[in-house]
Amino acid sequence: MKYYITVNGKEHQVDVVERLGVLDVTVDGKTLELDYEEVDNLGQVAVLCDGKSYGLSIEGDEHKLSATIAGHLYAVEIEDERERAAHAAERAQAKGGGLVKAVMPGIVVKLLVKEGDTVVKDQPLLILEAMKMQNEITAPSDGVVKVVHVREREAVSGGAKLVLLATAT
Amino acid sequence: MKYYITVNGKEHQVDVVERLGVLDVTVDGKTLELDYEEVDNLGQVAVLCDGKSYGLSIEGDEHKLSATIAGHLYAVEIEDERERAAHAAERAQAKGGGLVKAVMPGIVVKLLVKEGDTVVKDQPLLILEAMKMQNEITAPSDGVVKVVHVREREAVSGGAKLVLLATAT
Amino acid sequence: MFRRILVANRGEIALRVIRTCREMGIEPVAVFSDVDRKALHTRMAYNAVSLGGALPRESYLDMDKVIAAAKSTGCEAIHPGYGFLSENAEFAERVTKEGLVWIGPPPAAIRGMGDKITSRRNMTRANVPVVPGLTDPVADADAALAAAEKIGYPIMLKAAAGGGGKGMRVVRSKNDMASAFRTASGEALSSFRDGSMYMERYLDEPRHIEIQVLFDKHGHGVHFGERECSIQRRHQKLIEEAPSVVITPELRKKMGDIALAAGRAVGYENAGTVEFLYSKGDVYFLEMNTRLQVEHPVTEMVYGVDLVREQLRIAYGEELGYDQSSIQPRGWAFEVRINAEDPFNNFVPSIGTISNLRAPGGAWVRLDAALYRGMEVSLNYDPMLAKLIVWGPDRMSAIARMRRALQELNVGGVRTGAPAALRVLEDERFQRGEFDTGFLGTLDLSKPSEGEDLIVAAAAAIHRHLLARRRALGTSASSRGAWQARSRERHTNYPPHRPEAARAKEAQR
Amino acid sequence: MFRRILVANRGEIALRVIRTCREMGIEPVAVFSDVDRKALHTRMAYNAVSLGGALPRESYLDMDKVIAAAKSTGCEAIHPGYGFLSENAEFAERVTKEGLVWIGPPPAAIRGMGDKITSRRNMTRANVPVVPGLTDPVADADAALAAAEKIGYPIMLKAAAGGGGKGMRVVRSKNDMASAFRTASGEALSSFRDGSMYMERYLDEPRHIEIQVLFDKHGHGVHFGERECSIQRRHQKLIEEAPSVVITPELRKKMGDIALAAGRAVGYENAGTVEFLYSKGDVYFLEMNTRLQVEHPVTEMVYGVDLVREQLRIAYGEELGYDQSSIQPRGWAFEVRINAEDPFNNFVPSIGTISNLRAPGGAWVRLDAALYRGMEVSLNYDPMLAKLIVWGPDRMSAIARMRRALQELNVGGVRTGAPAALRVLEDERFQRGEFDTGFLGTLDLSKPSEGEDLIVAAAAAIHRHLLARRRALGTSASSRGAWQARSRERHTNYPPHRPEAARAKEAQR
Repeated sequence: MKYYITVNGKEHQVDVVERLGVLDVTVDGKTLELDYEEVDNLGQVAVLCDGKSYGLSIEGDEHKLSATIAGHLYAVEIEDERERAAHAAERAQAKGGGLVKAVMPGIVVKLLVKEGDTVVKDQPLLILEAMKMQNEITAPSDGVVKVVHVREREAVSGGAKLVLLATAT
Repeated sequence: MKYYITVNGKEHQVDVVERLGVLDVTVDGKTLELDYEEVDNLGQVAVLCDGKSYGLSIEGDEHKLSATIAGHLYAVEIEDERERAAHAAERAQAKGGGLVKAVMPGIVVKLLVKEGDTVVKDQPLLILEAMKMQNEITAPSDGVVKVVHVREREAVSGGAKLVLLATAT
Repeated sequence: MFRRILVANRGEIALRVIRTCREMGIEPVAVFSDVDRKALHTRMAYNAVSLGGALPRESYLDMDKVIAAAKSTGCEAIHPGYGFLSENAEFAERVTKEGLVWIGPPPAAIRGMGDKITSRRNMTRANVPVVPGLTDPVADADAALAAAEKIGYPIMLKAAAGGGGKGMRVVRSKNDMASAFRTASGEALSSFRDGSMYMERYLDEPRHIEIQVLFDKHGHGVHFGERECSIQRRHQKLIEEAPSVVITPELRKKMGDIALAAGRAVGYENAGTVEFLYSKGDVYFLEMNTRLQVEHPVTEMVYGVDLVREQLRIAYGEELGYDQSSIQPRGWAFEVRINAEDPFNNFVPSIGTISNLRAPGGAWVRLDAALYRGMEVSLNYDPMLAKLIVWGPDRMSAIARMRRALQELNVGGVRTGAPAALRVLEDERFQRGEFDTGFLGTLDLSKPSEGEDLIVAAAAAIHRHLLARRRALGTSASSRGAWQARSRERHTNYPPHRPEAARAKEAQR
Repeated sequence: MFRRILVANRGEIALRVIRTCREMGIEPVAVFSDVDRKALHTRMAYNAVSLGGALPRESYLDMDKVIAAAKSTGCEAIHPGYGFLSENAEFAERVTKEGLVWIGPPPAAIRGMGDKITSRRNMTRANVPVVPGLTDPVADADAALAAAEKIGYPIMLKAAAGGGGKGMRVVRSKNDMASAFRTASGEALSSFRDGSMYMERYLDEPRHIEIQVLFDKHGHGVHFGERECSIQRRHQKLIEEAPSVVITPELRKKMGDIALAAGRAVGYENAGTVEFLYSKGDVYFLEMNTRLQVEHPVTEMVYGVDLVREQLRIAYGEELGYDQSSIQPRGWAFEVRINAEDPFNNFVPSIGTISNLRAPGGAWVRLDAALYRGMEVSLNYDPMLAKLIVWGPDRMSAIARMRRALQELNVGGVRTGAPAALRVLEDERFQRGEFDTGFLGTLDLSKPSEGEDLIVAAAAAIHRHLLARRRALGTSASSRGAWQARSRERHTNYPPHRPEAARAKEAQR
């Protein structure tokens, strides 16, 4: 199986082939000699590779996870070929504008833009309060406000859609 | 449901009745006002009762478990009415003699008795080696060796039958 | 000594107080909101009383409920921890009026230091040096703009009634003032119901240094030297240490004397902390925190003193029983706050269920936490999950120990700021002691770690592969946890540790 | 300093050495048997090398494999921990011959202290006081009976090549000699391949007290005072402390001088421990352990010294750099060994899978362990799972802290001796310091704890009830974890913390 794995923003291609109960693992064309052992069913993994030992903690699901090695955190996204194709199509569609999502759960304290407004990059769109801190959510790029998905005083969950921007024309 | 619960050798009778999602619990005839909350699926339990808080750790199965409160260990055996009747019958059968079981896994280093031998209470029956310590296993009462279940150099698991004694006649 | 006390708090500080109570033979009674029914502080207390509610104002901030809990369980005193009602003079008064002992300073002392403006006035009167700025708060952005011209940029905006980094902003030019005032004042309004802001000059290369003091009820006061808390994100402390590299014995004595004078000026009793801004050799009074600080453990490690024990002794009326000359520091201590937050995404809060825990161990490593597997981390409460504290005979060995301990720690289920702390501790400027309160902002935390990317990529692929495989095969395959990529046995000269027979059997599964 | 070393051990001591290595910037390489592939010491090391096998002799005791592992990974030195090959002079010699550094005493010093008879001869020559008894071992029960008449009962039988309590018996009269000799000699034969027994007088009210020494390669030697290890079951230590209540400063100095003389008599280098029997004010040399002791942490806590760091520095050739006058104790420390054993059933071993773990936390609590959830505790290795260590400013506060820490500890899945340790710490005679090596045997551990029986009975019934209910309803009901017995809301004056709506909904489930 071929996977496209993005680690801290950098993409790697990994092939995993199971043969006689042993896994062949190739990362970016290089075969790794790797001993992968699950310690428990909670994400603790013991890995031996190339003269080093790694105690990994893996948290997440099959698409997105974080791996911690000795306190250092690696953010990982995983796609197989089918998912990669689907995501590429999505990305093409959204090109130029973009959907602004809530990076954390919170309450929309104030909306600073309305539909139809023209905004410039880094312009505040709304204020989101979380953990008693108020955070200005800013425009990722120049554009036009196409949809405002939230209202003032509305509680939103992490990842919720806030504002859809279209490319400025 | 009625349970017979032996805590550190002392038996208590406990009735548990579920009514409208609330449990009525009576111990030895006294109704306890008790808030029982499972913290995880690994045996951590938070109990509030009669003006005190208890952080319990429960390990074991439905018949035999240990409960730890603030470092103190309580050995518990649980029987419902059906099991109690069955066990009573077993105990009646074995009366007077008895089955000597391995209290721990180990290796039988030496047999000191053979079938037909008459033994007195505390007489060594065999030597069991575990964790590199040699332990003399002694007769729980006077009696006659009816069956020797093991051979020298045999590895036995914890709870394995070692010697069956019959009442001396 | 008290026979039974109420601990009017939750989380690690509740457990911290409970632990000292247990060691002193005092029966600690916990309180809990509905969401905290299973929390460790309820399970490790002698008794635990439900306050109902989920939000702080329905539970831990509800004075009536807390006092009722203390009285109904026969408590003699209330320890407030930090946060919640700990600096509430009205609550302290009510506790006393109900015939209970308040384990903290007298209400008048809390008020005297209660908001930054009152304390600034009191301190100016007591000849304690303060940061240049306004004594009176401003209510809107226009007034702020006008005042800023007099004080001079950069300006620090601070909520008049604030604390904990909420309602604070640095304003570097007048163009930023309106936006900064709006968000800071909004935070202050929502957190403290008071949107007025205090303005002062933002000093160059500022370092946050504070002095721990203790006053008994018999007129004795001592200080336990300084803590440095300059490593902050969003004006909240991340790493604290004791002592500080910039504090000489002479300056320590000077700051200690100022701190004791500050406390005496308001009739202080019990434990307190006087915060200073240090800039290029000069120190300025910032505020006094009239409670136990989050970072008190670094002082405990260096001075060998249990500050909660001292609080209880003082509140009970005991004399300190020692003087300043007997208080000597030994070695160096660090604390890292383990918050549920994403250090690679501007420290936004992270929520989830604690799915896995690996506590660091070994010598001179202390974990103050109330974490347990299965715990829900929500937005209801402060995101601080734990404090990791280490001691070492000198600063570099303490840094090395903290790095080792952070590497052992694993809190699965939420993101924590621990990787950011690790980056700080690895930085040579930090190791040399060259940093100020802006240090964390100068680190590029988004820069990926190096070297282990390929291992992570491979492990992630195998992880996904096994998940998919298990799903396909059902639970029967779930016990299969070991996978070996080919040729591993070539690493060593003796036979592979997995015999051929076992390997063949695996292939059949 | 070394760049990379091999840690030729497993369990908590391997992790202990790994931790210090990481703090010193040394790359620690672990070794592991097949059953230890997932052990924490392999995961926290820089590299980990398979030794194959499950039994000690197939893995950690196999000199060829251990040396090959060190050489194949580019290690410069080997730290043996305790047990396994740590006191094997032949191994130490081979390590040196292979061009590696042995982190321990020279082979000649190991041999000079290696068996009790040789060391006794050496010590008698050096005018070190020894316990009355035979210098030569006896081979059978008849010889033992004859010799006992000369020495006088009670007699202590000890394996000539022994250690760790194996092959030891107290014989109180000649009627018991044959049986005691048979089992003790059998143990010795199986453990050390030498069944010969050493006999000495068993002294009255004996206390086990030992002195920690360090010698560098430049002729300097110091001692770090005493540890008392009198709380033992089956001749194995359960609780250790430093300092000891019976040791005066004068006696400490005297014992320290004897210990240093003992070490010098065999040309000692690195860390070692000289064990004494204390009886009514007199002390007698017992043996010297030519390695790090299990209980070394209590010394570390009281003296603020990392003994493993000192071992590495000495082995690398560094000078100690300090002298006896700079070594001063501070406060009191205790260690409790957490063994997988059943204290209520004569401490027989307990095996199982670690299903749950709750590590104690807070100030001055140290856990040296290699435990993890999912770990299999088998009979292959020593039953010691962890060591819990606390420090306090005085003995009573350290006892209180240890009791608190033991109450927090939970090792689910196996039984441990912790409840027995708690009983000891609760005992007033122990608290007064009135105990000897027979103390644990005088406690009736089978006596049930009191007061909480009804709670346990009720909880057990509910536990079983819920298990049965879930089985009947299938997994859909498994998330139901809260049960309330009726009338609980009467406890407090404010509304019940579970609203009626939620309660009604529960009833429908």
